[in-house]
Amino acid sequence: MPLFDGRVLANTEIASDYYQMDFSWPTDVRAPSPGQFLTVRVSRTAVPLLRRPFGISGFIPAESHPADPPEAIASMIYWRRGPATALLAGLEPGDTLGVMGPLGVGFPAPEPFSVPILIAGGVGVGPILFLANTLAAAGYAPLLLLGARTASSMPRVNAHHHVQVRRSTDDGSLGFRGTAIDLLEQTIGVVSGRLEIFCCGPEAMLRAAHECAVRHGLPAWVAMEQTMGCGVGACMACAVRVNRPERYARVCTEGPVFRSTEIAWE
Amino acid sequence: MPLFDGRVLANTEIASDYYQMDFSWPTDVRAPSPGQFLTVRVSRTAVPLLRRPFGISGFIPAESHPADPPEAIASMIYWRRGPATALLAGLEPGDTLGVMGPLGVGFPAPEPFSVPILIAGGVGVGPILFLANTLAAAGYAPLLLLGARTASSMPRVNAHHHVQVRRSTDDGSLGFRGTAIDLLEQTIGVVSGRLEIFCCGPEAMLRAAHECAVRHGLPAWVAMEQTMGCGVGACMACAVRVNRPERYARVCTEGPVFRSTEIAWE
Amino acid sequence: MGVDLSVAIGGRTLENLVGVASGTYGYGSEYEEHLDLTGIGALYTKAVTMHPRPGNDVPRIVETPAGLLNSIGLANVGRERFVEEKLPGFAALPCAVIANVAADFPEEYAEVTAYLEAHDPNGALWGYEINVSCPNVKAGGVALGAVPRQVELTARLVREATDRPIIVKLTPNVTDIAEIGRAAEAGGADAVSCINTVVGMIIDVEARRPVLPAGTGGLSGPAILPIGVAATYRVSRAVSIPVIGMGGIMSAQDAIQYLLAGASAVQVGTANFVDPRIAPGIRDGIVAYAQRHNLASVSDFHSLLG
Amino acid sequence: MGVDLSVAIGGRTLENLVGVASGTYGYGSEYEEHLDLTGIGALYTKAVTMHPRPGNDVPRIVETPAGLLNSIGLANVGRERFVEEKLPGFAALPCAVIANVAADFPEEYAEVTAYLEAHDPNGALWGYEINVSCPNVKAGGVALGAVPRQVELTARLVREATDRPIIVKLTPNVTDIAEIGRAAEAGGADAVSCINTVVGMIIDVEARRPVLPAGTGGLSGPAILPIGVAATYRVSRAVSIPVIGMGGIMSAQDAIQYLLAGASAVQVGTANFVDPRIAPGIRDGIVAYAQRHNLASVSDFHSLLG
Ligand SMILES: Cc1cc2nc3c(=O)[nH]c(=O)nc-3n(C[C@H](O)[C@H](O)[C@H](O)COP(=O)(O)OP(=O)(O)OC[C@H]3O[C@@H](n4cnc5c(N)ncnc54)[C@H](O)[C@@H]3O)c2cc1C
Ligand SMILES: Cc1cc2nc3c(=O)[nH]c(=O)nc-3n(C[C@H](O)[C@H](O)[C@H](O)COP(=O)(O)OP(=O)(O)OC[C@H]3O[C@@H](n4cnc5c(N)ncnc54)[C@H](O)[C@@H]3O)c2cc1C
Ligand SMILES: Cc1cc2nc3c(=O)[nH]c(=O)nc-3n(C[C@H](O)[C@H](O)[C@H](O)COP(=O)(O)O)c2cc1C
Ligand SMILES: Cc1cc2nc3c(=O)[nH]c(=O)nc-3n(C[C@H](O)[C@H](O)[C@H](O)COP(=O)(O)O)c2cc1C
Ligand code: FES
Ligand code: FES
Repeated sequence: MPLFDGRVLANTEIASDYYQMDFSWPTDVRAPSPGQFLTVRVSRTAVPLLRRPFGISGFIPAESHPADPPEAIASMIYWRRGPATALLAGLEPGDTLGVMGPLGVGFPAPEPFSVPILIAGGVGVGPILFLANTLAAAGYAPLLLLGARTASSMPRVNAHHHVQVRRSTDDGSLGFRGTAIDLLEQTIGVVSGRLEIFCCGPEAMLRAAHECAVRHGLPAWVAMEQTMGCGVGACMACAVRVNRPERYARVCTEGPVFRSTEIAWE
Repeated sequence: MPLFDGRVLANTEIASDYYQMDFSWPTDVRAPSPGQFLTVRVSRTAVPLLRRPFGISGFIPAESHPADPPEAIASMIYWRRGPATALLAGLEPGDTLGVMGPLGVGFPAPEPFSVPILIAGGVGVGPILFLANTLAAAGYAPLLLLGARTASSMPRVNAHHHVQVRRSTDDGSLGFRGTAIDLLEQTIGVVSGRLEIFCCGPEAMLRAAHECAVRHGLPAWVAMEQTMGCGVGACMACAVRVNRPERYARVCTEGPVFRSTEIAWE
Repeated sequence: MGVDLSVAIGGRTLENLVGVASGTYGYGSEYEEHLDLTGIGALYTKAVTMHPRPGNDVPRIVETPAGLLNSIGLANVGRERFVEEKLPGFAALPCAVIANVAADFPEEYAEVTAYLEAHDPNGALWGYEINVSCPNVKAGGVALGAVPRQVELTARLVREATDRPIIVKLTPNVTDIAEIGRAAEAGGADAVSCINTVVGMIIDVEARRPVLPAGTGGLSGPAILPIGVAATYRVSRAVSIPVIGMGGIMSAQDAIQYLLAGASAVQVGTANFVDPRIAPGIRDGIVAYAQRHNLASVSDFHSLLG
Repeated sequence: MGVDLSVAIGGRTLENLVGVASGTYGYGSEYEEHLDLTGIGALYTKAVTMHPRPGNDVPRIVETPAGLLNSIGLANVGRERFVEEKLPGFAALPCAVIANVAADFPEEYAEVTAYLEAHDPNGALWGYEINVSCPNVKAGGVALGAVPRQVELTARLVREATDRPIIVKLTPNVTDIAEIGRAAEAGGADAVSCINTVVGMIIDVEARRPVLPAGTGGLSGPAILPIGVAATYRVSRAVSIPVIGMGGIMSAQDAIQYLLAGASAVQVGTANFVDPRIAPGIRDGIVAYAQRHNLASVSDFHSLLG
């Protein structure tokens, strides 16, 4: 039963116009894996009408924290950019969040003994953070590259202590000066081991990550975005061009995570 | 300039599903008179779309209370019945209320030395209360008849000490058992003097008040209601049938208050 | 950068392309009492008809999801009282006034127009908007505005009655609105405006009858924005006279959609009920956008859609 | 009081008049993974076409005020893979499955239908919904569904291909939808459904091009509720076969408006995206209303409009 009412537990601004929302997740709903998403019903009126998709940025199983009755805690990180996310930003602890999820196919596990390099920009930070923390807990030593325009738009995130975080800003006001992809190039140059790339962010970043991976002969996984209607594969709205005879795949069902070489980059 | 942003000062439930909202009223906006109304923009989204009209239930001029900078306080009493009034009920002190008003033609002053009998039912209580308090302050000794279905739906109102309040409930759970019109009939029988009737409430009550007035040869004034578009006479939406060659008058401009004999009761 | 928001129609110029739509701003005087009309480019009056019309039974409007359904029934004082009571006030208004004319058949449109011409020696009226799109008006069962020949004939007859600009207002309740636009152009219209309201119905499920006693009504407001933009786009590609777009405009962004779709001017209707000061703000928003995108005049908006 | 929400169409019966609309519920399996489909009367499948269609460029949908504009482009696997991949799953569904058929010309509709007939020996399909209202499909420049003769011909050819119920789905983008409904009836349709989406366009003012690469799209959702109710009312008065109403249904109240307007069944489309469990709740709401108003079956709803 993937439709449930979550209870907002916290809703905190973690960068300028970026928020993290923590909410309860019933024990009878399957635990999400990194890269999966959920859709949220933001309004009871017809405006905004559609549910909105968000990646999952963290998950604490019921066993890992005290609660009576037991429940898990899920999180998402969202950018306040339009009507739906403005409504989300107005929610307070105790408010109800209509959730459908977990949906879609998440990130695959990296090859054993490989070094996962995770790159996030913009709204991609949530899924990538969840992946980083999950991999760290599983014994990997992921590198997490976070890109932002400027220091104030760099989200404050809680990363597992085995995650090595590096930050880049376009204006150099925090960390590396340049894009996250510049940082990726630099990182690939200095890190040794079998590298595997995982990226979530704006499409231009995904494409650049893909091209970088191809240049270096590395496998890369990208989490795609597309406007969604149903979120479950029924409406064919969330198409993404792929290198297959059918020409399109559905982000909500075949994705959102794809091997970067599967995507027919424009 | 009749368009302004009021500041909500209080928003109190005064009977089951009835609320009184007090809000600031700028000093450069004309003071309202009883029977006039205002329209409120309840939402910034397209749902609900239209402004909603409400009668004014009270007004404290800036001179009569301390405020810095000086401002008046207006009130309205509303029934929480649909989307717009539900949103209003959710407002809190400090929130902004988009107001256009005062609009329309209010109640005329009763003849000197007459005894005004004021009857209100349902959402009519606001304008009638404002009239009662205004008349009392002007030296009249108005009788205020308040009708409700049952005790819990009888709004708690602050009437001037020169207002004589009598209450009726359909089920007799508070005051007189019967409708406000039954109470009116009874009152007309026992009160002496030159009576003048002022009524605001559901259309059936207005018609009954009119008929009662005709039976007793008394003048009566009724405040009509009609779904409104513009509120200022431009759209011709708020028509009410009148005994004139044009057949219709506009509630927002020629009314809302009409002499009861002007109305072409169906 | 200076932005020129003027638009030329039939040899005259509107200095500001943002107008307020017929039926939503009365005759100006209603709002004027409350508000300054400066900043409004043109006031399209409530429809004027041959004879006074009392209008339809009540209620005449009902809210729908993001929309407004109305059946006012062309309530108006008729051409004679229009000339006596309304016309004298127009000269004092700070905006162009365009008379919206409604009638039951082509000749009657021309007759009402001729009457207004004859009684407006000082030119208080900037021009005429010919409302062939009223759903109540039928030509052999089908709305007059849905029959190209009737629309062309109407435009032609009105053209004979006046030299001032004629704008034919199109209904969206047709299979091919572009064809109707072409008919108006062929008849001699100087511009077309679109869209009038979309036929709709809302039923009171407790009373078990339509909310509007007339049964159906005309849908306006944000709900129809995409319908109006599509119609404007289609008509703009079909005619070479200016197109005036409307339907659901609530913001400068909405108005800009119409301009990009090919409109040379816009009208704001239902939004006036929500905020009567909205039209000047929309004009300002269009100017700011034009500056940001380096568009000097309205024709620069049109090159964008190809 | 017992309430009978069944509806008879072409000699068969749907036990529950609330269905889920074509294109919004896939082939059932998508939602089924997540939800119990019990409580849904009929699943109208995504359109099936002669050949697979990849669909249009992205984005394919955009939200509008209280509405959804889509241009999916009939993305589907085509009749052959439909029969191989989708059909086998239908028998396990707890609801009737009605195949929505789309094509480019009348004969092709019949051909797709005949193919499905031939490959469904066990009767997994309850019947067919013939989507003559797809705006992409043209008959000499005008949408096929806008031409009465074409609609009648299509119904007639499909009628020859199957004995199962045929429902012809009407487009609202016409001058006179009642006329199209009569044409479908004349051609042998067992029912008509209305409405398909309304033509609309939304422009990205920053990018200065339509949001949907196809330019226009089809508007659905609450915004079109009054348009759908009006169309249903008109068609119901024009034909004597059952009418299936849809457009913007988000609640039992909305569905009841359609039934009062003359519909014998309803479909829920866009609302499924907002709440995939909504259809059974709507059915329950109709039952509660019928009990409250003493209506024993759907025909009792119809007497109310006169
Ligand atoms: C698989 C997936 C995962 C996502 N994860 C996140 C996340 O973790 N954090 C985050 O902030 N955002 C995420 N997004 C994007 C998020 O859905 C949009 O930011 C949100 O819908 C914006 O809604 P709005 O009303 O605030 O803004 P709007 O002004 O309505 O939209 C702004 C932009 O958001 C996108 N959008 C709008 N509606 C939809 C829709 N129904 N489906 C998809 N995109 C839409 C469009 O690109 C639009 O241009 C994700 C999107 C997808 C598809
Ligand atoms: C002159 C006048 C004075 C009024 N004074 C008061 C008052 O003092 N207190 C009070 O509670 N109510 C008053 N009303 C009624 C008030 O406007 C409605 O209760 C309110 O609009 C309901 O909105 P809603 O969205 O909550 O309910 P909805 O479900 O939208 O509407 C419920 C009913 O309210 C009426 N209504 C809806 N929209 C409008 C509109 N645009 N204009 C007028 N009526 C509408 C209709 O009859 C509708 O059936 C007055 C109405 C008028 C015309
Ligand atoms: C209450 C009301 C009355 C209207 N009266 C007229 C009219 O008399 N003549 C006319 O051509 N259009 C009339 N219209 C249509 C509007 O001018 C406009 O075409 C339509 O409302 C779409 O624009 P909008 O969505 O901005 O309101 C009326 C619209 C409304 C809402
Ligand atoms: C995303 C989407 C896809 C659709 N695909 C089809 C289709 O393939 N065939 C069809 O006949 N109608 C299709 N429709 C139209 C719906 O079946 C329905 O007629 C329309 O959406 C109006 O109903 P609604 O407002 O409840 O959504 C589609 C609608 C949407 C929103
Ligand atoms: S959102 Fe409907 S198929 Fe993906
Ligand atoms: S509400 Fe527009 S004329 Fe009264």
